[in-house]
Amino acid sequence: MTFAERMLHIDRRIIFLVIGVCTLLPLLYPVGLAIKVSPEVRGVHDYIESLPEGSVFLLSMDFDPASKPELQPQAVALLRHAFKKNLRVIGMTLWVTGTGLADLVVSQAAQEMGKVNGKDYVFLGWSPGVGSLIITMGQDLYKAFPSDYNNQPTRELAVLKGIQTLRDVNYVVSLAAGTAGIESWYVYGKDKYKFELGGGCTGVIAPGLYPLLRSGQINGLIGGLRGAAEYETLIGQKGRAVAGMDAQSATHVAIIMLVILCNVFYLLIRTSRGQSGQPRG
Amino acid sequence: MIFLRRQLPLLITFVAGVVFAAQYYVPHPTSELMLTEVTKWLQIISGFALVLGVTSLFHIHAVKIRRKEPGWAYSLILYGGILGTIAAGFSYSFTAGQWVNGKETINGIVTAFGWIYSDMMVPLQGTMFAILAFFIASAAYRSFRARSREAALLLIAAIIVMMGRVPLGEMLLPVSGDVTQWILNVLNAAVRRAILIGISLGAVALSLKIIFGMERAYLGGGKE
Amino acid sequence: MPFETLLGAWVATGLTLFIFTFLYQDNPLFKLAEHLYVGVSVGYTIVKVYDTVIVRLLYEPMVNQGDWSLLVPLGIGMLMLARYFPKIAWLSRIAFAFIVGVGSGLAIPRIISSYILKQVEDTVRPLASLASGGGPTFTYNLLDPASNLNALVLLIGVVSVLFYFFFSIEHTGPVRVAARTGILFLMIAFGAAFGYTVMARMSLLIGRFTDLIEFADPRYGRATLWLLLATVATLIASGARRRDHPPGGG
Amino acid sequence: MLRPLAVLVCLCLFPLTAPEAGAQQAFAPPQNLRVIDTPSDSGEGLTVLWARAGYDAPEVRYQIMLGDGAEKKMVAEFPADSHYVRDSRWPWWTRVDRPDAHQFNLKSGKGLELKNGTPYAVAVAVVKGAERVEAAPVQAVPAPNWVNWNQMNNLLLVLLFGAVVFGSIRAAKRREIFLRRIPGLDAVDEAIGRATELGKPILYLTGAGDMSEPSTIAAAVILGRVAKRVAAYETDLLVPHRDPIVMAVCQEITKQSYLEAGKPDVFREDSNFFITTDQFSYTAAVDGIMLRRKPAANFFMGSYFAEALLLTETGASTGAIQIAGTDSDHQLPFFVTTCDYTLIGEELYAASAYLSREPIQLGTLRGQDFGKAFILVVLALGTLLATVGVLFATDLPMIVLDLFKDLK
Repeated sequence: MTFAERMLHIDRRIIFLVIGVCTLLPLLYPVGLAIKVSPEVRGVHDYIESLPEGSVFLLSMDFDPASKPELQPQAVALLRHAFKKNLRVIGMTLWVTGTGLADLVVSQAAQEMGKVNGKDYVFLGWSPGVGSLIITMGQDLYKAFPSDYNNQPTRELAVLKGIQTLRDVNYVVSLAAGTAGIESWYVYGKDKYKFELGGGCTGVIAPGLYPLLRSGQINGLIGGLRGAAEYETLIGQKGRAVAGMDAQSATHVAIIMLVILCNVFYLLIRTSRGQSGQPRG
Repeated sequence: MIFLRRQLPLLITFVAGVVFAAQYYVPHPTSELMLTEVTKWLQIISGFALVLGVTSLFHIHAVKIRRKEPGWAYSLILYGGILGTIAAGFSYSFTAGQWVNGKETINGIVTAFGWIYSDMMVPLQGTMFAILAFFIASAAYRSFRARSREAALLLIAAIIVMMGRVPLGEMLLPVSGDVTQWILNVLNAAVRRAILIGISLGAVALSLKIIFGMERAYLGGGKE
Repeated sequence: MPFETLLGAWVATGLTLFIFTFLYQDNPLFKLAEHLYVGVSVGYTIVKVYDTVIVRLLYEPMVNQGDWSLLVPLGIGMLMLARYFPKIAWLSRIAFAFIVGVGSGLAIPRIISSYILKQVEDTVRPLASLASGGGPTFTYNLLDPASNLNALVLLIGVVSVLFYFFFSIEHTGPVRVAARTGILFLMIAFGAAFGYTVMARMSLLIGRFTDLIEFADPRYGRATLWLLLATVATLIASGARRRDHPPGGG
Repeated sequence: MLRPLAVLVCLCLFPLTAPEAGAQQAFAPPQNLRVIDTPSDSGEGLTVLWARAGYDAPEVRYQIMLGDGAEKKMVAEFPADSHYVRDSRWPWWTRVDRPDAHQFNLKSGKGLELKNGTPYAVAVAVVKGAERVEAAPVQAVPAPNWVNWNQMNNLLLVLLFGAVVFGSIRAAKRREIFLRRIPGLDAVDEAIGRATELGKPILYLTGAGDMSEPSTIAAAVILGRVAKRVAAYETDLLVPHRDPIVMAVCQEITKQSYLEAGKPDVFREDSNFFITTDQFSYTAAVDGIMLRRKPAANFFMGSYFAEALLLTETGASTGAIQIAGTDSDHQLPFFVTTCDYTLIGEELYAASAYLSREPIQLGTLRGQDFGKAFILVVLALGTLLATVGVLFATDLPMIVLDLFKDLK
């Protein structure tokens, strides 16, 4: 076995170690590289910025703990922005296992900004059905959620005054970790009930949402931790996402190095085989 | 009996499918009211379906424990996890002074159920997926080779996007940010759009076949 | 610091480390954490479904508002459970027939509208635009997604990828060229997705490491460090046992 | 039905870029004010129409006044060069006025309330600086409608596509229909051949889905083909499962394949086996199998989630030939990079239809091909027409383009 071959078949646990170190070091010793804001993220930010005080903003946190590191910073940044603009905030989730997380995010952000539950914001919790849930909300919000997460009858909440269906909501943002999320909100919601829709999502599903972004079906897209970091930069409150970007930089560059190394070794093997007349692998 | 077992479900599917497809084109309040009512029902029924999904898990692990198959102790842990969580979900919170009833927090006080959620479920699920970070790196190192023109293209696109998405990459190669934007907005969007159109045609064809009784796999099992 | 917070930190750290041991090899600690994870998430779902569906959507509206029409979905839901009784298992088909029927019906026009018409509408763009002076012109700014050049590239991409997924004609001649172009587009999109996903997965790792770093603090009794030692010790011990008694199978 | 036709005729007969509506710059109230119940809606909406005027400019503003008998209040105000019929996103077949007239829709919601069956008086005023003139109010009654004519193109497409799919299925039942060769299937044979040479087993996974998912069905069909080859070569086959029902089905299929290959004696009941339903224990177990038994070929067919990379990366590390086929597009990049051959998306269904020769599958595939061909033609023709529209500054191409717009 040549050197290149041995390097290509190196124990993967060594690579695991490299990645572990590249993540850990920047977290312990942050650098703080500047972050450029993309038009996709600006789309969501500017729309919230343009909403007059008292407008209704619905944040659907459609993710579970597996995507917490990516989507929680987005949720926190969006809520801070919405609360600062004095919008009426409705929180909810389409993912049952995300309920606890969503509750925590909303109540913490509200506490931080001095907002009152039931008056400035409400957390509706989870309800089953995805598509049928969104349609029911579009027809009659109070049928879909007779009571909120804290068992308060929704009809009596001050924050929901004058809101009957999704048609009365000014802006919906879905933070999605999968198909029950932005797509569902568009197909079963915006398509018919005509609220403006924005999205935030994990890096895994972000590329798949660009057709919807281009056609204006969503007016902005916050993609992954980078998107969250951009949003934090836009509202001038740096948080977990910005802090994580240094580690992202390090691991990304490490992976790029690995890819290049892999190809160098691969080419070495190919050329040496080509010379010795062996069949190509 | 044969009618009840075989034709009736097909008839129900047909009627429900046609009525709710047609509903889309009928804006009258009567039709909207029907939609509200039935989607609300569907919401409740999908709750039952969720329970149905987890029960097979109960069954499989019960068998494992009964037969003392290898690793049955793990099945016991699984059962412990289920029952413990349910018990916590319906326990009484003395600090909050009321029943928990599936609430993670009551007036800001974390319940036992909330504790299980944030200190067990969140780290467990989060770490499960975090493992993938290591594997993606190892896959990049060991499989990401420019074996052909196609593979080389994939590789270059991946590297550019990786550069363009992180501040350090943009610093090292300033053009990568703009190129990434272009790849995502134009090339990627084109492909995703074509795939979306293809998948949607497939989904519509499947739905039509279901409504007209040509596709019956959803009725479960081939045995009549 | 309250006792439950401290305990929570230790439990969370321990479970995180147990899962990470999978990177070394499959082992009992990983299996334990893994099964606990499945158990807890199933338990959680059951509690939430009960609280939301049975209590909030069914019981309360029926009893408090007298909405007895909800007996219908309750009945259909019960039919689903008939699956467990072989004699009447066929009843569950009625429930499935209803759900699948309504679901398919709802989906058809909405898919056509959002994923076909809307996508076609946005792809069909003029390959010329009006200049500020009034005459037609061709804009070729690559950075503007709405420029004519990008509209053309997008059109070529959509068309060629659609060609690749044609199955009833042989890929020869011009079709072959189109399909080959399609595969090049596909590869670029996959590469972009791979690159983007790296960020997603790394974020998860960063999230877990942030917690581990926090719990390594003396306030939490340095949970991370102690548990890390304990985990490594267990791994070594179980590794030694495995060498003595190689596992039979499974 | 006659109205759309009439509109079409009008569109063709009259030039679309209308003459300047009177060259007079005099400040007259809006002309030809009409107020009608908004067609094709669920009620609670009125549509206000009035002629375009010579003074339409950004600095001039229109005001919509709404009164329900007692008082009259302003409900909307906008620049005079906006809200034309052509901006309304109504297709030509439901337009109620010429494209250059003004149109404004009043709809209940967001602070405005209109009741069905109640007459309302609507007036339009025009404001320029300190000047303000108002047209005489017109009465109308909002009412709900039974059909949304705007969406008839959607319905038409559903019917058309349905007819094509069912037609193709019927055709497939009567005669053989052509399907191109799927290159991935040759790779399957090659991989099996290599496993036989090496005397190592073959690992086949059917994915995470249950039997109701098309990808799982396709995976089961392809398993039949693989099993047949494997039986002929008498190679070991390992099929670990995540769903008990899928396992039962696959067991039957495997048995049948061995029979067809004339080797029922070498069929082993336990080549299909169940591991567990949950994602990561299953993955850990399969990874274990790969590391211990070192299969020569790994097949990943069906739908996959995050576990895909854990499986294929481990498989690649053992040096196995890997062939994947999935419609889970979010996992495709990982399959493509770590596997030797990947059936992408619909190719998986096509491969299964190609192998099974079942008329319903073949017909559906053919029907979808027709659908794609139709969309290709629309894309090409549409782009051409849209470009012509810009080059010659005409609205005429809209007659075709409107048919392929998503309108409400």
